[in-house]
Amino acid sequence: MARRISPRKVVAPPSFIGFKPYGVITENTDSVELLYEEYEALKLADYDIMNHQEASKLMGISRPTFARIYESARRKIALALVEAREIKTSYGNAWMEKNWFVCNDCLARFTIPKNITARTCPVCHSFNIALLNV
Amino acid sequence: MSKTVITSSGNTLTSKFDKRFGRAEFFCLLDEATGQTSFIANEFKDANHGAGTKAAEFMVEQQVNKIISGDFGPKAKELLEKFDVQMVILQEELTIQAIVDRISKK
Amino acid sequence: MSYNIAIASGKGGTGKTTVSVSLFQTLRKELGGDVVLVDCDVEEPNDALFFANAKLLHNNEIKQRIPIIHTDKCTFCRKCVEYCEFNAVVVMPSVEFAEVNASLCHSCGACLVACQFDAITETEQLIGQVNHYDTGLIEGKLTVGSAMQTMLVKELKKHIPANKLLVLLDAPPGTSCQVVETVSDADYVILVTEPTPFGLHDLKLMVQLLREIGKPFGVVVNKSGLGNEEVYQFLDDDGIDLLGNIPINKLFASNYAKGDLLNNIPLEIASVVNQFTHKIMLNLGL
Amino acid sequence: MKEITVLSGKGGTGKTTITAALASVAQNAVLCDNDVDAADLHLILQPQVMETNQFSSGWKAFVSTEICSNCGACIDNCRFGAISQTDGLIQIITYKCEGCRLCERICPSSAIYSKESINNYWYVSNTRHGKMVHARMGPGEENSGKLVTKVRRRAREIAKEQQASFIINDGPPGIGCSAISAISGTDLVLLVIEPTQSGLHDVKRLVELVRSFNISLYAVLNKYDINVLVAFEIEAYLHSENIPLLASIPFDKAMVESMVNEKTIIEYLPASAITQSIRKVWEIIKQ
Repeated sequence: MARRISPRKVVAPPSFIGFKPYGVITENTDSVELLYEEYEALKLADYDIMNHQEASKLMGISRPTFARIYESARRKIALALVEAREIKTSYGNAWMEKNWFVCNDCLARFTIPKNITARTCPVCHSFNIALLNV
Repeated sequence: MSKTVITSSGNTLTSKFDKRFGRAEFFCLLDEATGQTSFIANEFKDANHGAGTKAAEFMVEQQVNKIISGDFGPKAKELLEKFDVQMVILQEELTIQAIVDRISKK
Repeated sequence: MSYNIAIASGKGGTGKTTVSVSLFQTLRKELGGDVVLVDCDVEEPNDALFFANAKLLHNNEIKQRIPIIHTDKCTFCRKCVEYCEFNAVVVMPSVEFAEVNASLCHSCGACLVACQFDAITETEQLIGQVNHYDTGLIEGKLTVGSAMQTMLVKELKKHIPANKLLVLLDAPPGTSCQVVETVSDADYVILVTEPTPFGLHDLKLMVQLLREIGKPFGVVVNKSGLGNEEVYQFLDDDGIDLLGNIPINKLFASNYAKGDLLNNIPLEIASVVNQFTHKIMLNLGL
Repeated sequence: MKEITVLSGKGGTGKTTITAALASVAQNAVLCDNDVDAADLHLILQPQVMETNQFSSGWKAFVSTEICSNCGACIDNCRFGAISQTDGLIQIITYKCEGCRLCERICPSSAIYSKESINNYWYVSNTRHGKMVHARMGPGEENSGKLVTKVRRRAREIAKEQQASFIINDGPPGIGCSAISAISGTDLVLLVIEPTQSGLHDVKRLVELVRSFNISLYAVLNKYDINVLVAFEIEAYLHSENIPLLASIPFDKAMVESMVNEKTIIEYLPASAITQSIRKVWEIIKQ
């Protein structure tokens, strides 16, 4: 089989659900929605200090696409800081493929519905699975 | 109790895995607990429209937990997601037996 | 009542748009605002690209009626499922789920008739839009992913002003149902072909279709000089009117490519267009 | 096995000519004409039909005038304007009938019945470049998406039987249901673009569609010299979308001459520059 275009791979989702500013009353301001891929782009470029070429390759997307995602991430963070807004993280939204996992052993791609707690491959039962996020 | 469906191109275990979902020839029903299998012909495979949706409807009605196929159309995906049916996509050319073996090997 | 001329071609890329647009331009000199061009190729409307300065006057959103099942009234009897020939209705009694899949729905209304519990009503869903330009161009544009081409063409035709003398309908390529919908109200059809085996093969399909639904038609051969002479033989044998011959011209093709067609029509082509414009007007008694 | 679909959005860009050329370069491929509305691939490949199948595209309503009471209930319920009453008699306008069968269900005297419309055929044939699956729709028929699915399914079966390495699909024009049917499940889409504003416009809509299926995209620019400026614009667009441009083929009358001679460009002019570009394209997409 030919390889399909890799989705925007996020190595690990952020380890938090959101950030909250303190010292201000934030009830009435809208939160900023930071997408997983934006978090990933920001992390790769500004935390892991990778160049865009490398980072885009890692996420399986083109350099211009990476640049766009990265730019959007920075703008969102700036907005959150300046306007003292909450940051909430979420999966990329426009895609059906969200919540898809891949088994690194048998290459099955699969969903894990909320009624299943086991984090294993439904075909070969491997624990070596990763989140595919677009 | 886990009810699994594998889309199949024929009605025996030696049949090839069918990568289509809505237009698969047969559905192989596998009880993962006992390893028992049975085959049902897909009555919607030649439907002019909406075979995927109809197949998804059938799966939910049959209380299937897991479906192994080659691809799912967007509408089928939406329905299966909504009713917590696990979708599994395999791209290999396999027989039904090979997939059953892989699942049974703990 | 306006006179409708549809411009169609079995094969794509034969120059249907070229003919429609240059015909429209020429006729406009004669008839002014009394002629409109309607781009019915709703999947890929391209006519507007040739009117760079055209201003969009207004547009209409075209909606399809989609049934909605109200689960509070629904008894999950599945009668609507049985009535729906398009498999668009999903009803799952075990989980009390009932929904209409809009992308499969043909808006035929059968499920409404089927339901005895008043559980189905209708709502509207966007399938495309109709754009009106100040140059007298009207185009239909399908929402990407929608499969309601034929319905959009039908709705598009309702938005053509009734007080025009002449309406030019630029049909989609092929011989499918949307093409039939486009030509079904035409009083005359101009078929555009090219003198190649592909062109001829698809022309024959179109001719068969038009004869079946009983429409008078004539043929314009575009890119003449390319390919072979077989198309002329066919027209001759079948007694079909040859309305005009547009010679192949690289400069013209290049202008077309730029979207700059109307200001630079080469003389030889202009004369052909004029010629068949007059032929048509004569046929119409204008 | 790898499935390749050639698409163009707009018609007349040279999609079929290029598909045929690829067919003559590819070894061990099954060919499949997905353009069921106006199938043309067979004109170059001159297939010998081995197998003919009928295809139903849905239902059409008919009236038994001797039973009909001319009550008009069907007219009131038909949303497609497919039923008329002339001289008091109910008539179905067949080409407007959508096949929903509502009239059949509501007719109080059961005077309406439906027949499957079977004016469509599909074939399996032998050609000099391997097996080919193709179809012919009756004019004015609907449902080409379903027929495309059928044709593709048969092509896959044959590819399996023969252990073919490739299926080459000549795709339908447009972005409608038949294009969707041709794209789904394919491994690679090759776009054939001509450098015209309409070519660019249509290809953008097509890219949008193919992207939603997450399939690798490659492009070939055909007749690139009819307008070099627009060709540049398209190159820039492809670059920004990260779609590799595999070849730019000049406008050449030889392309049409080869068609007239029922040959692919590869067979007609084996030593030409066009032949070489197409061979190069194949080397890349077959990977």
